[in-house]
Amino acid sequence: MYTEKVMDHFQNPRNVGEIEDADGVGEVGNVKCGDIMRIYLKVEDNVIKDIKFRTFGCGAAIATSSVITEMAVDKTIDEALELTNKQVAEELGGLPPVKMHCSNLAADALKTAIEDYKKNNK
Amino acid sequence: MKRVYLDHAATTPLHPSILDVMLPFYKELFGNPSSVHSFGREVKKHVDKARKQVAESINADLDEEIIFTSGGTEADNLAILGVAAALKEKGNHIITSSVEHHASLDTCDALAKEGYRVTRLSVDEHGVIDLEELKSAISKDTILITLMHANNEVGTVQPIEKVSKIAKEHDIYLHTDAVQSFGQIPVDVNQLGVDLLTISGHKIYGPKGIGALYVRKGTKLKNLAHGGGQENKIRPGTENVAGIVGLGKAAEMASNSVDEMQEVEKKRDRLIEGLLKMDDVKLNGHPEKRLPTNVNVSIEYIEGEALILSLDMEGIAASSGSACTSGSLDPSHVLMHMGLSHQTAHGSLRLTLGKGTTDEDIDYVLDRVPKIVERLRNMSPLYGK
Amino acid sequence: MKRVYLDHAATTPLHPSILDVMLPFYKELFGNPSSVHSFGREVKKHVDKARKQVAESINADLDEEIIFTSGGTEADNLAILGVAAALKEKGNHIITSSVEHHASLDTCDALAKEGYRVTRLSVDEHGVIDLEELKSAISKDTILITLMHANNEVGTVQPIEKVSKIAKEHDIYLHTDAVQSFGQIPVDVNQLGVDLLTISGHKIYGPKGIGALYVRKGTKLKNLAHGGGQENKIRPGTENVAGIVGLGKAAEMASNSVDEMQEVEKKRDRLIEGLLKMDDVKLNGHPEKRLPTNVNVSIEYIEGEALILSLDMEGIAASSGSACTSGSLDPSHVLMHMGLSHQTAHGSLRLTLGKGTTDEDIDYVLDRVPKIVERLRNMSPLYGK
Ligand SMILES: Cc1ncc(COP(=O)(O)O)c(C=O)c1O
Ligand SMILES: Cc1ncc(COP(=O)(O)O)c(C=O)c1O
Ligand code: FES
Ligand code: FES
Repeated sequence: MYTEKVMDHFQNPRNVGEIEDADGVGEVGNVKCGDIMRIYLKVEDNVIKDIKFRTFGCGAAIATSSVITEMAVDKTIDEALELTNKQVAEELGGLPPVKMHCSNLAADALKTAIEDYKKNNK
Repeated sequence: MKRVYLDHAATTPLHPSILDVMLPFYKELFGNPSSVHSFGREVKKHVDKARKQVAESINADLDEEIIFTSGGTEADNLAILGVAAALKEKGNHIITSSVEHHASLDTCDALAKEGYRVTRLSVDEHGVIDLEELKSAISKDTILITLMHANNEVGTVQPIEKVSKIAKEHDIYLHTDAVQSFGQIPVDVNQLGVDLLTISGHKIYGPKGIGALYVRKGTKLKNLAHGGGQENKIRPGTENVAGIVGLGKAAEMASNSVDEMQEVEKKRDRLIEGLLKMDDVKLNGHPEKRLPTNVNVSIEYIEGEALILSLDMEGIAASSGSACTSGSLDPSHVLMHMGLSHQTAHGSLRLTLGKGTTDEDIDYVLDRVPKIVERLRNMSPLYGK
Repeated sequence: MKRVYLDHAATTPLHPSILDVMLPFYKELFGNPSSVHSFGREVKKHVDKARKQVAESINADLDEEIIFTSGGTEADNLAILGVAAALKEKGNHIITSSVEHHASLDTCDALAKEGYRVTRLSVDEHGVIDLEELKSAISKDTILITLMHANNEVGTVQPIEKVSKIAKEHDIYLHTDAVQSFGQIPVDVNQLGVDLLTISGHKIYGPKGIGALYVRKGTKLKNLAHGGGQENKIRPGTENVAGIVGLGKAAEMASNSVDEMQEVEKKRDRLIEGLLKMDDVKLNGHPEKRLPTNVNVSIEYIEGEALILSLDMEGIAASSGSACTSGSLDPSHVLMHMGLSHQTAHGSLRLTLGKGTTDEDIDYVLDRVPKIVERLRNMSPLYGK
């Protein structure tokens, strides 16, 4: 069902947790299956220095959350905004078709967090 | 790694003594039971014997009341579509419940699309239907009540005997899906008072791909498939002989295993007790009227599939009513109709015990589940706020 | 007593290496392929592999074009009823032949009762349809041509490729029942140009109770049964895993056995030659366009069931198109439609060879049949007049 990489990120998720004094926080809920993903950012000089997540969701939801934190860290805000759901799925070696909506969640959560950061720093 | 299989409601391991009775039919006894010659006639005898075994196991009056099918799903389809087609002159109303297995649920939906009127009885918080609601649903058009004996997700047992009394008063056929109950609690077609009853091989330590529909003599039922004269022309096709023989033996063993189930029930109770020690965990289904093998709990703040996968990595096979496990968008219709919130239904965990489940298995699960739950909760944005 | 099985068209013995691949699924690999945990996932892989084996064996483009069913009968029903239901807005005319297997014949009859128009093409004395008759039967309402690849009684092979060209010109779906041909002559869905094709496990040294329908991608087909999401929602129900795995292997072996069949054909020819040495015996079916395993002769002045029973007492398993063997009132519809008289059809004998048939078997049969025939003829009031 899931690739080895999905299972690895599911079992050993990277960057789980919260950042107390986060510069941006984004939460998205998947109305479809009721899952929730929250991402915390620490930004310095427009670069994502630290990123953490919490997710209520399936294996794919947790794995996509985990992998997007790896993909986003050390990227500039603009680079991070360019990350797509498709890239997230590809990074994991693919997701089962029925799970594609879970990967939507990860990129959306990151975007929401970045938008929150931008708003806070206007 | 230790492996603990606690998903017996999904399927059971084949009992070795059932495999033993099947093997000759994969070897020397390969004839087609419809053949006139001795290769066929020998095999026919064993098909007849299996029919008798199944009939006796559910206390049917006549062997010919047993129709072998390719499984529980086909038997449910045959019962519901077959009665609907046979009685379409009489009426077009069918009563079922909102917590049926998909084999019945979707079949009733298909009939609804064809213009039949389908009433789906609601259930209470424990998953039990309301007899008064049933009574008031009955109309002169009602031709069939189809109601599962025990639920596959939460193990809740429905009051079939009482439903039967009501059905008889109104001269309405009653079908029950006994796929989950058979072999766990008494299943006796006369005591239950049903006209049609479904069983499936692979839920009673028999083979997959074989099941049977009990059809009380005189019950009007139209065949769905056409072809040879097998199964009284109700269900044509060369018989799955090994499967049938396996089902015969499995049914015999199932009807003798109700005692054994008391032992399983003790382990189940210990498992439930242990799980309920965790915070924010509650039991789904009926506290007493439930199958002796069924544990179903909702664990707040976490999602079922993540839990199942984590358990799997510890060697524990379990199941969940989470939408994510099924690939559908909504969590279990059973849990939702019992009034659980979307989120609580998402966090459901079903552990179903079997005859081979040991006390060590229970200990192992009770050791691992809390650790996994803690890990997942720590990852959850819903927890600890 | 020597036992000679010459009824391979009724069913074949399971090949031991097929049983070997099935056994693990009756033992440790017992999981439900729909389960998320590893017990289920492991098994799922093998179901997928079997699907690939079947797809490759008939040269299907995609694995997902294979739908597993409970046998050839169900696959025929699914093809015919499924297309009829899916295309009922488009038209209500179906073309078939008068010599189909009951699985197709009776299914078309059922549709005729429901108001579909069914054309049953006649056949010539050898059992072959007439392409001109086919062409003129086609109308703008025609939605399906269903025509068996090779006949189960007389082994006659139909010109499916030519039928396909005609079907394509008119944009009509073509289904063929390849239950008998598969494993004996090349069966390639692309070469044959069919949209749907039926196979059955137990005719190709695989298990009983499993079959498959090939459904070309894009073909509109309605499911007949309702329930879980198995087999792409076209055929729900927990998979008969051992059967599926066995069918996968059997299909693989079948597609590789066309060479082996040349050896069988030689034995068949010797058997035919020997039988025709008797007086008043004639070959039924086509002299060349016939399956390499099929012998079907009419033996005047005697009745088939008496012959079958007598052969059985000598250890020889055979079959007949006599009305008496089937318990119906008319002899084989196939033989009758080929123009045989009632009486000649009654005296038909079908001997179908298999991979295991030896030259000694043929010698034995050629020694016994004439003696039995003589004995029965001496009893017959029709003989010697
Ligand atoms: C209550 C119930 N009915 C029907 C079925 C379907 O039976 P089968 O898997 O044999 O098709 C199942 C199991 O899947 C079940 O639990
Ligand atoms: C031509 C043909 N079609 C269909 C079938 C039915 O297949 P099954 O016996 O698997 O139901 C048979 C054999 O009985 C057959 O010979
Ligand atoms: S979170 Fe529900 S399917 Fe992934
Ligand atoms: S002679 Fe007895 S059934 Fe035909």
